[in-house]
Amino acid sequence: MADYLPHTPEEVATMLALVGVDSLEGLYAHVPSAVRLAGGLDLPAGVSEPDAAALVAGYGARNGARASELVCFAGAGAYDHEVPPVVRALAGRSEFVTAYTPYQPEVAQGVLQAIFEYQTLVARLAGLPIANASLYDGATALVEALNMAHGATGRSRMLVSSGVHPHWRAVARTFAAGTGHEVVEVPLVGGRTDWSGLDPEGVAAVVVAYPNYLGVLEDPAEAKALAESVGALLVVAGDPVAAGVLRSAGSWGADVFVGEGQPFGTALSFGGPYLGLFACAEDQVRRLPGRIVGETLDTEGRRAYVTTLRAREQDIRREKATSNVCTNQTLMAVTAAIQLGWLGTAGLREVATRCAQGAHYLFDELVGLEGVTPVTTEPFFREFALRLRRPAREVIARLAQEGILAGVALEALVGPGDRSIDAPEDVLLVAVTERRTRAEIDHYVAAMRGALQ
Amino acid sequence: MADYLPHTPEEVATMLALVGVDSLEGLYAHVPSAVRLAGGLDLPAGVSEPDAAALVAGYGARNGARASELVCFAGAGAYDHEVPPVVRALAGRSEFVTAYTPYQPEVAQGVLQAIFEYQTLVARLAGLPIANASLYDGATALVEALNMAHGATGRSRMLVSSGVHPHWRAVARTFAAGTGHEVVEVPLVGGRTDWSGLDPEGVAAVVVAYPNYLGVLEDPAEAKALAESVGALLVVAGDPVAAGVLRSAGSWGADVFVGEGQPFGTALSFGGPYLGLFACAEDQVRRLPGRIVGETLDTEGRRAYVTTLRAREQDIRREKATSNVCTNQTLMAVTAAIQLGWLGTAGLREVATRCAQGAHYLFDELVGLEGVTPVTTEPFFREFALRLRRPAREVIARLAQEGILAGVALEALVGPGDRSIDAPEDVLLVAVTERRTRAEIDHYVAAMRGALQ
Amino acid sequence: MTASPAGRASSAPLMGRDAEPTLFEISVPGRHAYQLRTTDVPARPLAELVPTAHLAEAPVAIAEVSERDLVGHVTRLSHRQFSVDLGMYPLGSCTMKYNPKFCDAVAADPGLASVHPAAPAALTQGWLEVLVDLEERLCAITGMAAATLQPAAGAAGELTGLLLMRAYHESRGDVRRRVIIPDSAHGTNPASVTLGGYEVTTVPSNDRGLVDLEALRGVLGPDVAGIMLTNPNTLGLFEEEIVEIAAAVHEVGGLLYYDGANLNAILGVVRPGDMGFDIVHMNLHKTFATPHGGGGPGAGPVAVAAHLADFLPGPRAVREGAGFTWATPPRSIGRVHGWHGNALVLARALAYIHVHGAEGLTRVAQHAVLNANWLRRRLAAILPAAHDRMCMHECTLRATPLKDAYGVRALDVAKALLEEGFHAPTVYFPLIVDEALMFEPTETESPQTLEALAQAIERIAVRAATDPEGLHRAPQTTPVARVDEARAARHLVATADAPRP
Amino acid sequence: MTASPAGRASSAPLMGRDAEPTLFEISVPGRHAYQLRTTDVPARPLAELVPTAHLAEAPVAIAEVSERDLVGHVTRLSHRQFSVDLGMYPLGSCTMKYNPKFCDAVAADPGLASVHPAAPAALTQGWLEVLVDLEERLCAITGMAAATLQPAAGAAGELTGLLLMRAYHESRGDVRRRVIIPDSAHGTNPASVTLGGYEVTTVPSNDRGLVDLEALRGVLGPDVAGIMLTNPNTLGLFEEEIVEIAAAVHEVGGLLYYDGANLNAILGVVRPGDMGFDIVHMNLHKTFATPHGGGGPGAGPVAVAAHLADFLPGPRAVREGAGFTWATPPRSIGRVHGWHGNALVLARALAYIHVHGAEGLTRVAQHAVLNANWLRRRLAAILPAAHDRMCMHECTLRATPLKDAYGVRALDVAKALLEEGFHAPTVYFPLIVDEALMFEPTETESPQTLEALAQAIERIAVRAATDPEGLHRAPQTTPVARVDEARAARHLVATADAPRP
Ligand SMILES: Cc1ncc(COP(=O)(O)O)c(C=O)c1O
Ligand SMILES: Cc1ncc(COP(=O)(O)O)c(C=O)c1O
Repeated sequence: MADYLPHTPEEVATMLALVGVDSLEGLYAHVPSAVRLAGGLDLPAGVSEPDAAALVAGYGARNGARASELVCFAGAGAYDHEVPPVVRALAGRSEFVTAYTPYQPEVAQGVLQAIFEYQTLVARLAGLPIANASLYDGATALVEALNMAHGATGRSRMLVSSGVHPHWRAVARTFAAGTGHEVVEVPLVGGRTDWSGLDPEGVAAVVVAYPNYLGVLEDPAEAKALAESVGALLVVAGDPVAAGVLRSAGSWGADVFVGEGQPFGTALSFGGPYLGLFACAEDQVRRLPGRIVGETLDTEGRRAYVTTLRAREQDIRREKATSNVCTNQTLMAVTAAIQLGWLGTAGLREVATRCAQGAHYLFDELVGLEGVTPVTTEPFFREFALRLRRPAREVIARLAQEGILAGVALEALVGPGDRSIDAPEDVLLVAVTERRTRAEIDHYVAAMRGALQ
Repeated sequence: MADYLPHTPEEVATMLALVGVDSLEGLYAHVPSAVRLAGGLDLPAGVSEPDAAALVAGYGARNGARASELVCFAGAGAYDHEVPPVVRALAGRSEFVTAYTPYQPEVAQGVLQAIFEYQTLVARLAGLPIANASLYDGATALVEALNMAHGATGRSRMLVSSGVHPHWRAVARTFAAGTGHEVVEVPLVGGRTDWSGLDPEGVAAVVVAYPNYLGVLEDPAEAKALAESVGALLVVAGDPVAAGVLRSAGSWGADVFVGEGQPFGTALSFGGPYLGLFACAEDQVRRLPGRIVGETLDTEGRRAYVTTLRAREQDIRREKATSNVCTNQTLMAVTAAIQLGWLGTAGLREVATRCAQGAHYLFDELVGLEGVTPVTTEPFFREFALRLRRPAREVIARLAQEGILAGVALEALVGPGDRSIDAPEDVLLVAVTERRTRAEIDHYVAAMRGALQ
Repeated sequence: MTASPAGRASSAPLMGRDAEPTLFEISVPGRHAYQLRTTDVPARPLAELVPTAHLAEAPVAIAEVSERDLVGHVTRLSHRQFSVDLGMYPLGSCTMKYNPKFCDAVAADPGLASVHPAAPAALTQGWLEVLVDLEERLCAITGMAAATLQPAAGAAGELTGLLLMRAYHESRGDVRRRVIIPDSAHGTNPASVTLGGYEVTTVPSNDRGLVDLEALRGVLGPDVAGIMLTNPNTLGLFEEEIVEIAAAVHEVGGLLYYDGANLNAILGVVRPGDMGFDIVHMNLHKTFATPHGGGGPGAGPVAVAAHLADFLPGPRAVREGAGFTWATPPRSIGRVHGWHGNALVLARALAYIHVHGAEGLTRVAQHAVLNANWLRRRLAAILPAAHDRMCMHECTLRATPLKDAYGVRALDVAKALLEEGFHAPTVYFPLIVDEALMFEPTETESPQTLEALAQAIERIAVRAATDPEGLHRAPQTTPVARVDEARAARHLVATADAPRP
Repeated sequence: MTASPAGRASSAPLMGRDAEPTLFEISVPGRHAYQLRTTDVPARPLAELVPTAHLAEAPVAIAEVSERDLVGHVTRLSHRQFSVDLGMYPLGSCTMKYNPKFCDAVAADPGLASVHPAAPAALTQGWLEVLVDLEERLCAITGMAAATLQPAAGAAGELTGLLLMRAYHESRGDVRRRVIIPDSAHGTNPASVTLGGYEVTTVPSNDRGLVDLEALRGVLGPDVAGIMLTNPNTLGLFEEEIVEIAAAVHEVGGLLYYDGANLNAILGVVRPGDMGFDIVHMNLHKTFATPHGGGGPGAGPVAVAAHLADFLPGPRAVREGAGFTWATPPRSIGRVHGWHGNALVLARALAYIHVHGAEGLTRVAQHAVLNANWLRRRLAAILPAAHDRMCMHECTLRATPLKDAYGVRALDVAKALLEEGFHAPTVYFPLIVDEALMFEPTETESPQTLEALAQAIERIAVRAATDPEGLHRAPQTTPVARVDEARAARHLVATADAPRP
């Protein structure tokens, strides 16, 4: 058994004496014996760190899909981007890692300023003036956006494009059970949202993904017009890497931007911890969920940062808070700020461009193969969906044997009857990042040819 | 091509203007053109970090002898000890890694105090009052000890047991060409130094290894008697892990302790950077090589640390310095202090004990095999030498196929005619650390049985 | 050359007390740090690939800095930040224990960290095993039947739990309206109740700092969906009538929700399931030593009794033969996270449990409680406990004597502690205690550190008598002095681009 | 409970300015942090394995601390330490450039770091390739024929070079006695000469700060084994008569040794081999960006012209067919390191060269020279250059105007710079310059940082005029104020166990 306790037996005895009990068990004497656990926890005995390391290595070894082993063409909201040693080293500094929420700003300027820089970057990417200090992930950021729209409009009907990531829509549905929101999933037709024939009455939010989860660049102007027609908020769910070169959510008239910040310095991590990006228009700031850092001064006139507008938050407003979020994903936000600093203006543009170049190169090669048809002819950015003549699941298994993670089988992503796609079993979603080389892509094409034979 | 330069072209132009030249090349106008390089360096073009990472991974992949792949029973002065994540994290903090030598103590108390703690620990292990701030490695620490003995006695004859690591003796011979020392290598007989029949006249130092490089625990008292008889210094070259439980060098009467500090937190690293340990008696302090940190006060009476007795050093004494060493191995010294702090009194004892237990268990098993004879019947600590009925080299190659680095072939370690061992081709040097499990040892024995069949 | 210099260290507390420029202030057009691999992918212009109507006129301005300047900037920011690794953090309700570096290594293991979340189960058996192993252990620790690992933090766990409550009642055709919460509860509890579609009914604490059982009985009724409790509660006191409470709530058909933020106090000693709770969330970032990261990431798994297992979010990793697969419970409330939860945090927690085992976890709880009680006793003369009897892993003290005598408030004590080399305790929480200072020392702090903390508070008490004004101005030794929070709220400046007041 | 508390952060400059207790002061008998793997090796008592005469009566007392306390202690120490990552380090002669984190990752790669140095060549082909690749590149950079990678630092390289010189002469039956060194040389040069068994003959610098060629000719003779030069020299000036110097030395049969500490100035522009040098050492921890580690590890490879290759230390990694093997040169002087040199430092340097390539290295040198010259010009009004003309990568300035006018010395300027957020330059070196302040900005510092440094010096000049006393007391904003060095030397306290004065 190992632990990290400092106490020696003598110290325990001395301390117990002051406390006035004579054993460690005695500290629990007032706990009703009826509920006390007899016989201890039913867990294996503790082992030393090196022994535990061997156990952990065993788990890792049983994962065949490490990006270090399979060349990754899977996306669907989680991307294999370059994370350089310098970003890992900086974001891993223990002052950031082992700090609590910056409750005492005088000794928390490091985290506070890093969040302030993160907020600035997210706001710029969104083309909106305000960003918060992070939310759990893209999916829950969407939920918060719906809640904000409810607060802003007093309405409960949410028009959500089926081009929004299926998991995000699922999460929105889950939480709607509590908030009572009516989540209307607007179908995709030919890969883009068919907003026609909808009754916009009583709508709080119109949500469009840009690009959508099939990779398609929809026209957010349509969604904007719809939202505007009834005074609903426009929520754009965006790929933050694409945001480096695409027109910003704000420029399309969005009131809220939400996104998944994983591409900015966070490893694939089997899906978490990730980073919920959230930015909004000025007039929504009092409804902002989560923490926000503001610039101010200290008593000696020095610039200082502090969490602000606290009156929105649950620890003050309690049941009337804009959100229940407390612990969020600060370390990922700090990481994103550092990664973006590393990329800089030119680097982000370059990464976004290379993603698009790689995706289009691969797309052009694949659609030349027999047994492959594009799901849509709409323009796409860095990800695309293909219909294959064999089940996508099987193709993925085949290509894994050649060292390739071929993409995401749509069948695994969407629930039954999803209004974004028909016969999802045949559909493969493929993403390309700036890390994919031409040789890797060519290998992919050759392997796919083999798999479809 | 990649680099880490900040300068934009505009900035370069502005700066050149102040300097008064009109191109970067112009900065070198005063360099005689006869010696200027035309056509640039004959090197491949630069590549980005991720491309370079691929090259580096290639080198690593071409090493079959990673301790992560082969279970390591090799020692000979470099040992596979546990280095826990906590020590790696702390020693890797960039304040230690990217600091210079603590020339400005007011902003270098971190490194200075860590060295002070290191000196304390080395002195305690040596059983001597003074230790320096580190030397390059064990071998060069021995050279410095000989130089110290020369300074102390004015004599040049060095009696060095052949039980001292063959590489260390080789290094001592190399540097003796400059200092003019006569290095007399005293033979081993049956694994221990035969001090008999030596003329101790004019001897400056008597050097004994404890345990010696074959693992044998020699009797330093013999060497001490010899040294004392002529007023020579006794230098003990010790295994610092064994020093955790053995009688200290100081208690055997040593004037100087030298050792290789790699076992304290430094990875095997293909032999470097390692850490030269050096401790000595009080009366030798003015002859100490390298840096030493002393405790003092600042002008406000606070405890502070500073490099001291600088007048011994090359930057002040120049050709009369006690040594030419300047940059040493501070980061390894800091690492050793942290690793020892992690081990603590009980941990070091436990590690040393487990090494001895593992080595004796393996020894007992192996000498039961046909085709294996011990080189000596002397007591040993954590390492031992065996004579095999096949060339050690071949046995190592065979066991590597079974995932085991069987040890070090003596033939590769000693030069021809070495006075420590006969027919070194047949001899395998085997070391066991606290990391070796019984299962690994049993596997070793089985593999050895197979290899000798 | 108008940008701020990024090689100057005067903002590092080692050197001075200047402000650190922002990333944007050190930016110089044309600089960059990034380096990408050579791909040889045909470099077609973006405008050929994407309709130009979609392209921004100019790329988003990020900041343009050299790698060296980025490193300097971020390293200096780190020196402006307190953390567990620098010293004691006795923040009540936060369980700021030492975070083993070993678990950092686990989370960095590429065998775990570089796996795509949508990779098929056949290729991610190790990860599914991590999830199953952790779920089983968390159930053993809490005494529950099954768990979801999806919630990303405690509050997310709460809301998940409330949705489970709702689904359970609805599955029985039972429409309920209210959830009961003690007045001492953490703010996330009422906020989650609202988001769960319930109304909050607050039940007062009695003079022992515990749920007033009679008052509780008074507000119970058939429209009560359940009660949310922490036990020990946020005062650090054990709800001794928990058996009676559970019976009363169950009697009206309500469920008991356990807010596991304080689980560190009772590991291996009492299990929520044995106390009668139906739903439990855990804060892995408290009890299981995940570092807090300046405010996340955490993880808030929710474990439930058998009658609620069918409603859990999905998909869940489950055993299948000798291997593992994904399965969604038959009446699942749905997903509560975009993927599988904060997976690397989950792996850390599992590693922590592996190291401790049953006995180690119990010792953790015992020593956390020992430290808190010792501190309570040691400080009694200066900061009396709100309820002076055995506490659990934290103790809620009051600065009222200092306030009454010298006008020195809890906030002043907290700020003065910063000058003494300690992070402040939690202040003004729980709300029901006047001038509350909530200390949670955690089990990893030594008796020497506790004693030093006590002596620091003694010195502050002396200062309160002799120099109360000085205490109002504390801290002075920190990189910035007391921060003007009102100004920040009055004129929100949330980005570097915002207009300044 | 007598030990010092280890959870208190008052020694971290973020919180206060207390002293940090030592590891020994926070030690408490019975505590520990270590955890070892389970081995199941029979645990026989040590006394059964080793004769008791060899066993110590008590184990050596190390310190007994918890992991948490160890982490706190070391992290706080790190906050008391300046470093490149915190800010500019314009230490002349030290080349404190930014150290790419990428190279840290290279050195941590287990494929390299976990290899035993005595593993046979067949199992370490990758490492041998690293060594060969690096040797070839270093030869290309210096214009030499072959190199040894064994020396662990610059001084070790120097001594190795001198032994090569000796072996070369001796191989020709040529006994020589003296080595010539300019008066501006770094202290390691004369110290190495002595250890190489030679006598030092100092040659003065002329009023241009260069080797006085006539004086050199005057001391040359058949007993001169060689000359050690840095070029640029330690004043930062290029020895413009190097061709003549080389001819003169070679004429008497001497060899030219190049101290490569200043190689950063000339990468890709001039090669020592082309200047006529026979032996060159390089400081990989300067030019090739290995971080200094607070004073090492470094690496000091020595490259030689063809006629000296046979004398190089061995064994050396060499190509053999498509692979690599070890070979010792036929007339090798022997080993100069216990194994193969500071291998991981060598790997870092190779990675650094891979990234830069030919063109990148040239740009490094050019921008290093640009920065130094800009700074020289920018500061001319306050700190005049010792030799006011084009310098190379560093410039030697003088505080004499401040001293003459206000009694403010170079040391005061250096200490005041610490308060301004900059590490001090090198002071009082080279010895031949009065009140020397040697600035080496390196190429990785930005113009903005240089300008900020200049402005800081301007402020110090103003303070010199108005408050010279204040400057004598600088620094005040650092964790400790000016340190009493004399006291440290008077009463040596080199360990925690030493008696205090
Ligand atoms: C008692 C209590 N409940 C709930 C929470 C919420 O947990 P989280 O911050 O992980 O959302 C906290 C966190 O501070 C807490 O202390
Ligand atoms: C000019 C010069 N020569 C030699 C050296 C010695 O190098 P090292 O410290 O690596 O031994 C230095 C180091 O400061 C130097 O500046």
